Amino acid sequence: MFKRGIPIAILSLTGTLLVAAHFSPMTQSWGEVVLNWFSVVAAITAILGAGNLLLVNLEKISSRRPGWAYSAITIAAFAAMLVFGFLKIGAVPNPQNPTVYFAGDYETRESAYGWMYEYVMSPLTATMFALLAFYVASAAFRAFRAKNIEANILLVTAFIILLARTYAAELLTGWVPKDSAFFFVRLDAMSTGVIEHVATAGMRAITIGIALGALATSLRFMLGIDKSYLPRS
Amino acid sequence: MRIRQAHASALRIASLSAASMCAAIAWAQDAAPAAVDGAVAAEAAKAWFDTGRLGLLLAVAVASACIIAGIVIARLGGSVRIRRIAALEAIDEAVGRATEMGRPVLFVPGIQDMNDIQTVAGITVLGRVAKTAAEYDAQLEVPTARSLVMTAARETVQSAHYAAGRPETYSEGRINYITDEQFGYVAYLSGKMVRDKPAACFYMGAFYAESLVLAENGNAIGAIQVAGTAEPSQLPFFVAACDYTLLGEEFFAASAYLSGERDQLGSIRGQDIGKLLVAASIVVGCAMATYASIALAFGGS
Amino acid sequence: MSNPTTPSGGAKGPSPVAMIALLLFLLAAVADQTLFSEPYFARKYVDLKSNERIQARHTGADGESRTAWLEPTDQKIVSGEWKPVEGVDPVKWTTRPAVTEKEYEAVQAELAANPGTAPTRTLEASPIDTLGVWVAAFLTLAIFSFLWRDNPVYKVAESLLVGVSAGYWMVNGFWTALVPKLIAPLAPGFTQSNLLPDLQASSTPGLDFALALVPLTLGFLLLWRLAPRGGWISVWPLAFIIGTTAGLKVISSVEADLLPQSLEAMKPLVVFSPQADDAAKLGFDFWMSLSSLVGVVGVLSVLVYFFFSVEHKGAVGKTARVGIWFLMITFGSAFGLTVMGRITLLSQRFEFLFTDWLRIG
Amino acid sequence: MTDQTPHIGPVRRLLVRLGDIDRRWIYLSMALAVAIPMLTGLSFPETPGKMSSATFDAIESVPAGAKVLFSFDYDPASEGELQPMANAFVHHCAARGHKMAFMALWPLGKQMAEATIDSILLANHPQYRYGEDYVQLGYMPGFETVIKGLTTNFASQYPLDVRGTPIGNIPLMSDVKTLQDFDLIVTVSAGYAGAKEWVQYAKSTYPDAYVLAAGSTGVQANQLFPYYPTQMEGLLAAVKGAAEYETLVAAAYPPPAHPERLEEGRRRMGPQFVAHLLMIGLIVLGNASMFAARGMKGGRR
Repeated sequence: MFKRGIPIAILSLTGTLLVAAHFSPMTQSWGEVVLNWFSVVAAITAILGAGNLLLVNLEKISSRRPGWAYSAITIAAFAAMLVFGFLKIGAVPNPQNPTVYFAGDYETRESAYGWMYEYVMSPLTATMFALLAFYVASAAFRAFRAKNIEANILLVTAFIILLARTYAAELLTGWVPKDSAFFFVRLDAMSTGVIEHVATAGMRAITIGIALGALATSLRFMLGIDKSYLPRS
Repeated sequence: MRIRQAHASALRIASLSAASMCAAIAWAQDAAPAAVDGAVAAEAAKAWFDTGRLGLLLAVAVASACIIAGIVIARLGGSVRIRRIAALEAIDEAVGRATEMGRPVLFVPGIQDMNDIQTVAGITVLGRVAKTAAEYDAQLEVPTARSLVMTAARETVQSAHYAAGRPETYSEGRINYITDEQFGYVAYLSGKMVRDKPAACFYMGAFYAESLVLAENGNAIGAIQVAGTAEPSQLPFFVAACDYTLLGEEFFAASAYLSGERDQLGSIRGQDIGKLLVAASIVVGCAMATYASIALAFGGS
Repeated sequence: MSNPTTPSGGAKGPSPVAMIALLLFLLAAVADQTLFSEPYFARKYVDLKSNERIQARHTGADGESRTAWLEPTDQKIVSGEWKPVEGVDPVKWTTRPAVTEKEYEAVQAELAANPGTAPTRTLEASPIDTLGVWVAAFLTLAIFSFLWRDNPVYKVAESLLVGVSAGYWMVNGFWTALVPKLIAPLAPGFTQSNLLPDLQASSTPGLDFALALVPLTLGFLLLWRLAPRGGWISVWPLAFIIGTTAGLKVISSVEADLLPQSLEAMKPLVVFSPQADDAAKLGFDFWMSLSSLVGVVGVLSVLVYFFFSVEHKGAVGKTARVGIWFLMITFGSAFGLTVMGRITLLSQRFEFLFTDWLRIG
Repeated sequence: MTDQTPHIGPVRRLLVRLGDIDRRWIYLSMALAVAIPMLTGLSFPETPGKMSSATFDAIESVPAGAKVLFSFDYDPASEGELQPMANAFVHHCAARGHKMAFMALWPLGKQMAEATIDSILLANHPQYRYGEDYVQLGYMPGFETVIKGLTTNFASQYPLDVRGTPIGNIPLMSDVKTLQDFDLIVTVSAGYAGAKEWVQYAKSTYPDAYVLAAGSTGVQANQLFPYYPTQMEGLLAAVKGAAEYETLVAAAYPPPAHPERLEEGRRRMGPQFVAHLLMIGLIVLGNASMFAARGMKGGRR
């Protein structure tokens, strides 16, 4: 009952309330309250995550498992961010209330937290993301093979888009007049045509399918049919 | 016989709902401008029902009715046969191969929280992967980007171990939260893949840019890769770089398919009824629009 | 030891060589800043801006007195409408927005041209920001080194990123959600005097308090997961989260995707549009008609591909095949567009290395 | 085995061997393809396309001095593509005298907004006053629930601005009760939550209340095309869209200071050109190598 009954009840009740809140102005404010709760619970999940992160890494350090020194770096970085952020070290005072220390803005570039963000976190995430340019190149070489008709279609489309989205389009087909009967030979016209008419049709059908899939999944949860998230009774 | 009956009733429901869908669409178009009108909205603030949204309510009701009809038909004993989904059949093969090679299995449930339906579907697929892994005694690792997903994954994997009759092999420590930050998580995963060399990698959930980082690293270490996502922008990369991919809606269907429960399989049928209905209304809509276009061109001149 | 079946390469802890290299690198950065007069590499400049606030009081016509912190040059103080409060010290602080090297040189040149005049802006090289650029450059290269192969420098960057980002999200969630939405209704007085001085008193403090207990309880149940026993209770908040999502999704999937996308797919298959030479005349528009036809065929065939209760055989199979072709075109175009984005990301990182760090761009 | 290999020409042999090339050579070629044009300053003129012009017109369509809500739904990882768009959007709106509120659905979006305010808004339009002409609301966790909340009660999601002032006390925001009090919404978006959610939860519910313009990464653009132009009046796709829009904005409203900050998008098109050619070359080479090797295998069998 506590393990399965109550969670299903909570789920169905919250879901139904939010559906009702969309149609009935009377219950609209209840919906707002639920959404507020949601953001609080979502913020508390960060504490759970941090707790688990600490447990795992401290265990690694204390048992001197291989690579424990890296765990120490993780913990030190984590602790530094918490100290900088919670204590608002170096934060600029709030202009309207300069005497209330914790009213200051901790994220400006004057604060320690802001420095960590600007020079540690931001370059690391952006570079991690930039690795994709390399992976995209190796995938192009390795995976995009014209094995069958389907793969050929994909490749030709990709070629058109790749060429049309740079100055190459102008160089290759720029000489075809825009208002001639053969305007569709122009790469930019082809690319727009493919994107706006063909790819959009495919995307539209995918979107409709996904909408139905999402609706069905939501209903399965609200009706208590899908219980995969629940523990064993 | 029974199957044919179910089909007939499904068709009846479909045609009935097609009619109401058309009505709903007409309503939605008529009613929408009224809802925006400031005065009307303010007046409606205390009402128990926002009449401006009646059309939407109807549409939601019809769409939900399709799904529920599918479930009801399944309960009444209608067929719940589903077409072959190759990527699903690959799960057992991939886990089996990892066991043979004595290497771990990696399951990545995407980078979104439990508030994304895809993550939820991914966790359902995890249930099946975990059960197979427990049966084969393969080592399954699930690093997550959200602590709630970790919570859900632990429950699911533990249940799977019970279901496989191997509760003693369940270890919570293999399912861990890493960080919420997308690329922090990816940096960790890339490193982990290169170091641990999992033989099978599953990517099931909401994926964004990391799809290709994972798929390329997985390929470099020679893992069997099975992916599933409803994020259309990432599908081309998974399709190209992984061995099997659940495309969009297939992914949602997969979670129901794997459960093997009649109710859930029925809901997939319900989705099909919904699609039939949508297709029917598109055909009707196109016919009407074409007629209107021709009438305007020839009647007008 | 760990699982013998997973030989993890280089799981020995950071190599001393890498650590020493890192140290030397940072030392070089500081040396560049302090020892060499001519900076060839990164040097960041900031504009020192001083701020001051004094507490002032204003007594209105109704005799009600209000205080506020204002700039000494504020019009309200200059006009005498607001009077500085006696015995309260002014508060001063400095902000340091970044400026480009060009701006710095322009100000220096101006100073050199007019010696003796007081500078309008105080621009100076900032050691802490210069160090920052070096750290950022080092970390950028550390991540790129993964392309060569997994190595201790990458592992350091990876561990750092995991720790910093986990801390970042936690601090962010605390100040943006927990303080205004949980702590404020639970302890309005404390929040008002210490955390959010501008918080307005609620008209229903009792109700707010009671309502805030719900997410607090759910959060507590969630954290129970960290306890050695009874972690299953965390499915209660989990059910709440999934319920919220499911409720929102039921509406949004129909309202935003299903209905409008189906409507958009309904197009006239024969399109007539005004003629170029005579706008009053309607003529058959070949391209528009083709576009509608392609659009409708595409949507319908892909929908058929997604039918699960029918095997892909016969007519259904053929239509599904056409659906796959449409899907492939969609994927091809997605691929092309994505490549574009990925390359931009790389250009941006290179711009940082070349321009901000090496100064060769 | 090698002694059974039929005689093959040197070109074909090379192609076959190319198939097993170390991926690091490919990585290096990509690095050079981006770095060399960047260092040599390769650049091309831009001709604005249909969508970029539509986006420009969408912002022009709102009367001067209107209220604009900017949502910065991206982080530094997507800065390369999106920052040029954000710069051009903010400069365009400021040149039209619009009042701007900045918010973020991504935690790091707040910093991105902060940087844009400093480097574009205040640097080019020093007459903008905080609280009267622009306001920074900061990040709010909750994804689409935030948008949904904004449509019913703005202050329920943003009771305070980043300086801790209740929004009721801010002149710019004092008469904003719901999202519908804004005339234009501009989202610069890298994924979830972002442009798609703004369509789903704001534009679909109140289609006539505001104009919606979005700047999107290339990846996400494919998902957004179906919404343009009915559910989204303006859409910029990838750095190409940014470069085109920049051209339009800079021509209509030349920035008084720092014109180089409105050239970032165009500057990035040079490396783009070379890298795209490299990509095509790689795909062709990869396929050539596959066909060369396939013939050989056939001979062995």
